Amino acid sequence: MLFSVVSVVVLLFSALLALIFNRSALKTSAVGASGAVIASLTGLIPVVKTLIVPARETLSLPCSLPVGSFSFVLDPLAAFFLVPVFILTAAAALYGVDYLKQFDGKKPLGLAWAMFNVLSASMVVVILSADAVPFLIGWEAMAAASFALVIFEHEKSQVRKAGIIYLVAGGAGALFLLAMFALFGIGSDSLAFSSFTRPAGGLASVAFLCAIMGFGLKAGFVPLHIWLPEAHPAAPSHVSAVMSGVMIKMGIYGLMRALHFLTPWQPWWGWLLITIGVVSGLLGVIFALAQHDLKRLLAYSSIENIGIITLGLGIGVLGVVKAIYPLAALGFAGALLHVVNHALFKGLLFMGAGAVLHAAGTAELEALGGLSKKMPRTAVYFLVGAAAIAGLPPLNGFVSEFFICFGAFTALRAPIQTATGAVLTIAVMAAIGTLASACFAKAFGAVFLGKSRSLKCAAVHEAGPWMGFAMGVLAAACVFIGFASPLLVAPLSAAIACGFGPRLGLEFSAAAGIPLLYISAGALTLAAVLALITVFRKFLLRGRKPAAGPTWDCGYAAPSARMQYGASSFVQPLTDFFQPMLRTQRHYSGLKGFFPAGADFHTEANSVFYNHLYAPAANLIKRLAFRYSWLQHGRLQLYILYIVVALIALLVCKL
Amino acid sequence: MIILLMLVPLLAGLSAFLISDDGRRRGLLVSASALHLALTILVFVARPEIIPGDWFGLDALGLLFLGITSVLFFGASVYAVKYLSFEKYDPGEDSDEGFIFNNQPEAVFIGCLLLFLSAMTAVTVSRHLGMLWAAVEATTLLSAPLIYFHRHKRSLEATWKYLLICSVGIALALMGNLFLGAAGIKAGAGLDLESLLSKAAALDPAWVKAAFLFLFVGYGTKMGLAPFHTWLPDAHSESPALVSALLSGALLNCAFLGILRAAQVCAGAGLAGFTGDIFILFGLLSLMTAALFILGQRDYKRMLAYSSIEHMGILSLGVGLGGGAVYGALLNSVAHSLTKAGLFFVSGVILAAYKTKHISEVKGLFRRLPKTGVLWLAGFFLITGTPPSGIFLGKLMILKATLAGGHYVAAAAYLFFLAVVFAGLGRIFLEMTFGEAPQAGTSGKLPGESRQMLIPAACFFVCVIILGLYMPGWLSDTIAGAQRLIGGAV
Amino acid sequence: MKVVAQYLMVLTLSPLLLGVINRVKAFFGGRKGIPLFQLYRDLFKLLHKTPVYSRSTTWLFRAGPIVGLGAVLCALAIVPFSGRHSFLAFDGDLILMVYLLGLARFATVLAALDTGSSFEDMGASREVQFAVFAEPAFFLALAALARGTGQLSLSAMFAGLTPAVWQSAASVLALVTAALFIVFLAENSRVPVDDPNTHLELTMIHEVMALDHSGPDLAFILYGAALKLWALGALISCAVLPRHSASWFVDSGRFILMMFVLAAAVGVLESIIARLRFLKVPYLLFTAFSFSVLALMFQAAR
Amino acid sequence: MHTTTAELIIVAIILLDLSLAVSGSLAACIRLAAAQGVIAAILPLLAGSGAPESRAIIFSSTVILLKGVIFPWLLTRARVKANARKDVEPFIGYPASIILCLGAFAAASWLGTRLPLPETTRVAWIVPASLATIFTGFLLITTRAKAITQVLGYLVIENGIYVFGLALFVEQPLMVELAILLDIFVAVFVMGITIFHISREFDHIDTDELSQLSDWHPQRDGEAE
Repeated sequence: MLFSVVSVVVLLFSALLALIFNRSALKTSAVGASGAVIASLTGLIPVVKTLIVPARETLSLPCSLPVGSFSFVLDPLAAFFLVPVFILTAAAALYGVDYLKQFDGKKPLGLAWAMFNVLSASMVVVILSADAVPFLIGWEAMAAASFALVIFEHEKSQVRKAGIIYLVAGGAGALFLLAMFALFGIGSDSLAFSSFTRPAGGLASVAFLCAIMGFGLKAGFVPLHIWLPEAHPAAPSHVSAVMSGVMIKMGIYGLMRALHFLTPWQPWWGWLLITIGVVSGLLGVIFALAQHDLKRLLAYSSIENIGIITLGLGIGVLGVVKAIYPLAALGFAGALLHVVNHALFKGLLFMGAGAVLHAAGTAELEALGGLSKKMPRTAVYFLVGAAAIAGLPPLNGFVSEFFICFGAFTALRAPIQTATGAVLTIAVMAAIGTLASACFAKAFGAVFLGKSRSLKCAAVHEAGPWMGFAMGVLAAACVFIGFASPLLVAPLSAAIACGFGPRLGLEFSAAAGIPLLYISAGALTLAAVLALITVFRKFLLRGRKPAAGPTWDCGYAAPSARMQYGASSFVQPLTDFFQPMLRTQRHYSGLKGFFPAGADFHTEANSVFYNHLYAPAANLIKRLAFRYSWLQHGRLQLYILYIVVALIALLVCKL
Repeated sequence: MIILLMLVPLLAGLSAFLISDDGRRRGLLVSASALHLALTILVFVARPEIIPGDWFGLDALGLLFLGITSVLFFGASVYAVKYLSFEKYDPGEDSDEGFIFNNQPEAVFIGCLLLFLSAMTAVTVSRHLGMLWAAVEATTLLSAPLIYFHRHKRSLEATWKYLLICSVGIALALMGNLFLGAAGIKAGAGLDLESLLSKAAALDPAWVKAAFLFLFVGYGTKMGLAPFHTWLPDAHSESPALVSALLSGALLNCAFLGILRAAQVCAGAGLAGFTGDIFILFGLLSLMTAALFILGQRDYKRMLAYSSIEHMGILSLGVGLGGGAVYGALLNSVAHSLTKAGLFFVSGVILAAYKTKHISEVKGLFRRLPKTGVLWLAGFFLITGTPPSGIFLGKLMILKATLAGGHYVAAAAYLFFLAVVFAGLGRIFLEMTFGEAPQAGTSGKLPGESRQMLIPAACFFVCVIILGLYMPGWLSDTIAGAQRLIGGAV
Repeated sequence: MKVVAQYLMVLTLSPLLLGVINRVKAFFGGRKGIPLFQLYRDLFKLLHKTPVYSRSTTWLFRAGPIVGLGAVLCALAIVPFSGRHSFLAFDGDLILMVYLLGLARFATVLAALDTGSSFEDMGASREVQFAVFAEPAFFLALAALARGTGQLSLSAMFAGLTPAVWQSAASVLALVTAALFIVFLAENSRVPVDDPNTHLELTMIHEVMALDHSGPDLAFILYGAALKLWALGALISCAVLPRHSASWFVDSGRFILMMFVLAAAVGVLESIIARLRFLKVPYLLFTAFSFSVLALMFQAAR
Repeated sequence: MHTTTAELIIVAIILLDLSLAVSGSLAACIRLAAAQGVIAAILPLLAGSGAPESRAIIFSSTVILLKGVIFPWLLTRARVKANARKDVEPFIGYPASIILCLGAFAAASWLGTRLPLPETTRVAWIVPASLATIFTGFLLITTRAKAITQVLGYLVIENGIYVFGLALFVEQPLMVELAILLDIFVAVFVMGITIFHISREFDHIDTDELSQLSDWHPQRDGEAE
């Protein structure tokens, strides 16, 4: 616990230093990044210790407050969430050193570094909090710091719009959390987690719904996700990586903690979580498919992954309620592990996207292409991330998706209701998996493969050394988890035991131990087979020099790079199929006359929920506000009349 | 000592009319307010006993509001020195309508300012309800010239509305006082707070109820509870920044004190339930009104005024709920006063630089006035109750009490309006703070950011943040004492 | 030992399946047809050729066939042989198998995209589209089997599939088999989803993705396709051959025979029906999906 | 003995309310309000039994001086300086004013029944009369256009409050009452000054012009951002 405190202090102190050295980009970057890295390394010490030897350390700061207390606890569940936080923030900080260089001279970087470190510190505080007040302080500091980072390039109107949406979403979410904690604390004066009384009956469900809304807004449950695809592309890429990789997971963390205070669970909670998971997972990936902008695509894919995590959580809750413990254990394990995995590969992918954006000046898929020749390292890292996020073996994404799928399979023999949930999970996981792999084949293909589609790609350069190093670390972690999954059994079971009861921890070890060994063996086999074939191919080609030629063009004489299949065309069969959900708008100015000048066709995948749900609601409230604005009409007589009417009404009603 | 508290600003104010030198007058303002602050601190330490039958005395409630007023006024006086020197050399030009105006003579302004402090002090120390009323009315009359500092049509209109609406409202409060007297005729209670409280059980409940209604509507008008709030946006938007700060941060609290005194009597008479409902109802109504008007707001000073209405609603709601919520409400009132005063101070700097109160014409604050921009944004986060801040704790305690009391609908409405206010404020603050700054105006010379004008705001904000992290024992005791007085010791 | 023998048998026999299909088609077309072992010869020939690479390609283009082949080889280690355990059998192995096939697909698609050719990209696009519809159907079919047999590994599932199960749940198993068969056709790019014999690039899926590959790379792709045909076909054969005798030889013989029957059935099918329009293919896959769901429902109702 | 006189005064006050509601001339209104104030100021002299105390005499004479002399003078001066037109410019017709006024009486008497006075005061109708006067004051403020009438309305409200306060003569320290009176005096004084400023800035004292500060932007109707 001491080291955790040290790490938070280091983060805050380096944030302060970064502000002080605001004038010099070099100094502020050095201070900010080294602070983040040192904090992460020190912070990881107790975390790893807790995961290896499950323990529970507490800390209470002597601060008098009328409500709440500054008490903190480090248990395996917290430790499990801290791992990705520390790893990703350290990697992102290193990445940021190179990435922020482009703003050198244009913008002071002190605030950006300070906010980045505050963001890291606030996440640590959220995870360690054992009382509602420090939790909410951390939570809001997290929102405020990330908001400041989202709005970093505030000269762009797009960014400001994203900022407003993000801000409002954060504010609304915090209010739900406030309500939730208030409900937990109904029975006692304190707001310490240990003193929470389980709200009874209907109130428990209300508290649960508050948790879903509050944490869901942060995590990005559909339809509460609208801020996510706006804010993530707007932020600098290393910040997007942290936001998407770990910050939105704080919602999942909070939900898990909240569930802890809400036992016994209701069956419909599980169903609600499953529904949210299914809807978020499917819609997230379908929306991701239709995006043209790489960072927006990644943002929607985060929604998809949150869907997968929620699905795991949902079957976990269902499993506990229906006493099908392997299902529960594997569901929770899948959710937990996917939190870590998604942090790794989504962080990696956002960094890759940032490298592309940095190099080519655009993240527009239709303008990119062929970058793997100019940025070979970035291409490899991005490929690892893409394969991992598509859930392909032998990478880490497969392991967590395996848990969830496998959990569902174990529940097939259960009574019909639960089995239905299991079947739904299996079908949806399969669909999400293939859609994600289509989506990332598109993303990787459009950016790195083929020929470059625009001049922007001509002057592209490889990412800087720190950027490369950061991505390399994350890619290595993805591969490592994929191959060494049996090592995860102990920490996962400790985290599950801590979060959902010791029984489930044991159940998990029993259910997942052997399959993980086989998966690991399978991964090694695959690696061996691939190596063998490669050697075989080398052997075949020894002494021969492959010839080079043009791509087979089916006889067409003069193909140009612009004639390549575009990213939108690649997914067009699928986006056509899902058009009712996507509501993509097509803009077509056709060829007219005998000598047509030019034609234009483009599609816009707008945020359906924003356009069809939130914008009308906001307009309704605005119109209401407008309609009643005559109340403040400017006439004194009217104003006095209000007083009279209110007085008379009070006298009549109350006397 | 208590008499001295009133006397210092009174004498200083009167002498301000006589001094002709600007510098010395400003020095007098700062030193008088510093002295007042020192005396207040002394009172906090000494805690003078209340002598029954005395017109003046300080209980925890009065002490709390006196503290707020004194601190705020000191900040405002520091701010005023620089502000007035700006006003002096900047020809009054209104960019919205383009007319030229003069300012009120500075002697009148500073004099009234100090007298205003004296009157507010009198409100907080009054132990006699008639005296309290007279003091509240005096604050109205003394602040009217302050609002009319910029002598032009719109400030005149604001002054007129302020004067008339508040006077009419306070007249109702006088009626309420008389009713309270009538309630106590049989018991021989008079209007002295001590005797009223000691004989509260013997009061005629029907008359007490009627008295409370009149007092509530009367002082509520002054406090800015909807639907009696109508003067508030006008007066706040047209008066100089530091006057707005004092109106919002100190004056509204003083009016609130009037209502709290009435509530104290009602609680003594066993009518806590009766007053509670009214507090809750009008609290929510104020929240709703503020939410509706903040959404489409075009003037940032009016926006701040509506945010004050929102907070008055929260205070009212908290007091209505009783129990821990009263503590929350009082904490909120402390934190709100500091935050809102800071925000008004900052708004004065913005107004001086941009020469407009239109939100749509203020852009790129962050670029043009970076320190101001940071403070402005910080103020936004604080005023909306983002932790760590005193407002957050207050909000949380009130919400907790709402739910614990089973007022689920009220809790939902409370949260909904808070969300709407947050969204409305968020949009406005964001549009003002970020984006490209417009090219420096035709005037050429920029007033720039004066440290002296920003430091009070920064200090206030820091205090509010500290309140959210660490509650000093003396403050906690005072608030707890005040809570017991109002009857929130459930 | 037997396990290794099974695996080697699969490796050697699977190209023969394509030969059988082609011979059956030739028979129905009234032609003599290409030799049964033509594919072996082709593979041998290709392995000794020097490849030609497009200038727009990178290492990924070369890695694609390798990963494609390697993944299918690994997947085959999971697939049971005549209802007997394979050497990578564990609870949940079916998930690994499906995802390995997904890895193969991903590698092939990326290799195709690397060429920058519109035709190959188009094929890749179709490949991922059909996978989206085929995979849930496949998974649910296996889920129905899992629910029916109570087992979670492919080998155990098919080992548990006795004639008694067929007798009691014939409808379920028939539906599952039908679903698997459709998925089998789609995943292996057979008629009615794709026509391997067409000569118009615009209408192809799998073949078009390999347009630019040559030499050993093409050999890997062709061999990988043959192995995949076996992998999915084996599931169907296992499903329809529930009887297990004590003798490994008898079982293996029966199983291999069944595989050829299946290949012949594919040949017959390809001879009598035409390729569907691309727009209709999702409906076919939905049919498979509904078969799986129906199977699950029957299974649940039992 | 004094009860009858007191009741007569109450009746007179109510009648004055009615005439205020219907009077069209500004000057007349000022006089009527002054008369009302003076009559009400007699009440404290009748409150106790026997000869009035010296305190009551001082108080009454101050009030009479203030309401009967100073206020009318101030208001008349403001009216003349502001060049106000003679009539009060009501927003509603006189019949409507009367009906509203009568409605206010009805409401006031209903409220009076809800608030029984302690037996120490035997004067009937004090509460209704006082409330009715307050409502009449509100009527003047809310339905008349001129700024002066609004001050007048404020004065009438004040009168209403005094009717109650003086008749009941709630035991209060003289100091407090004088402070209250001082406040009211300053209030009217400041209002007078303000009216003067208004007439200078706006050329007339109709409050129509005084409605610039508002949140009502009709031109934006239907526009949703």
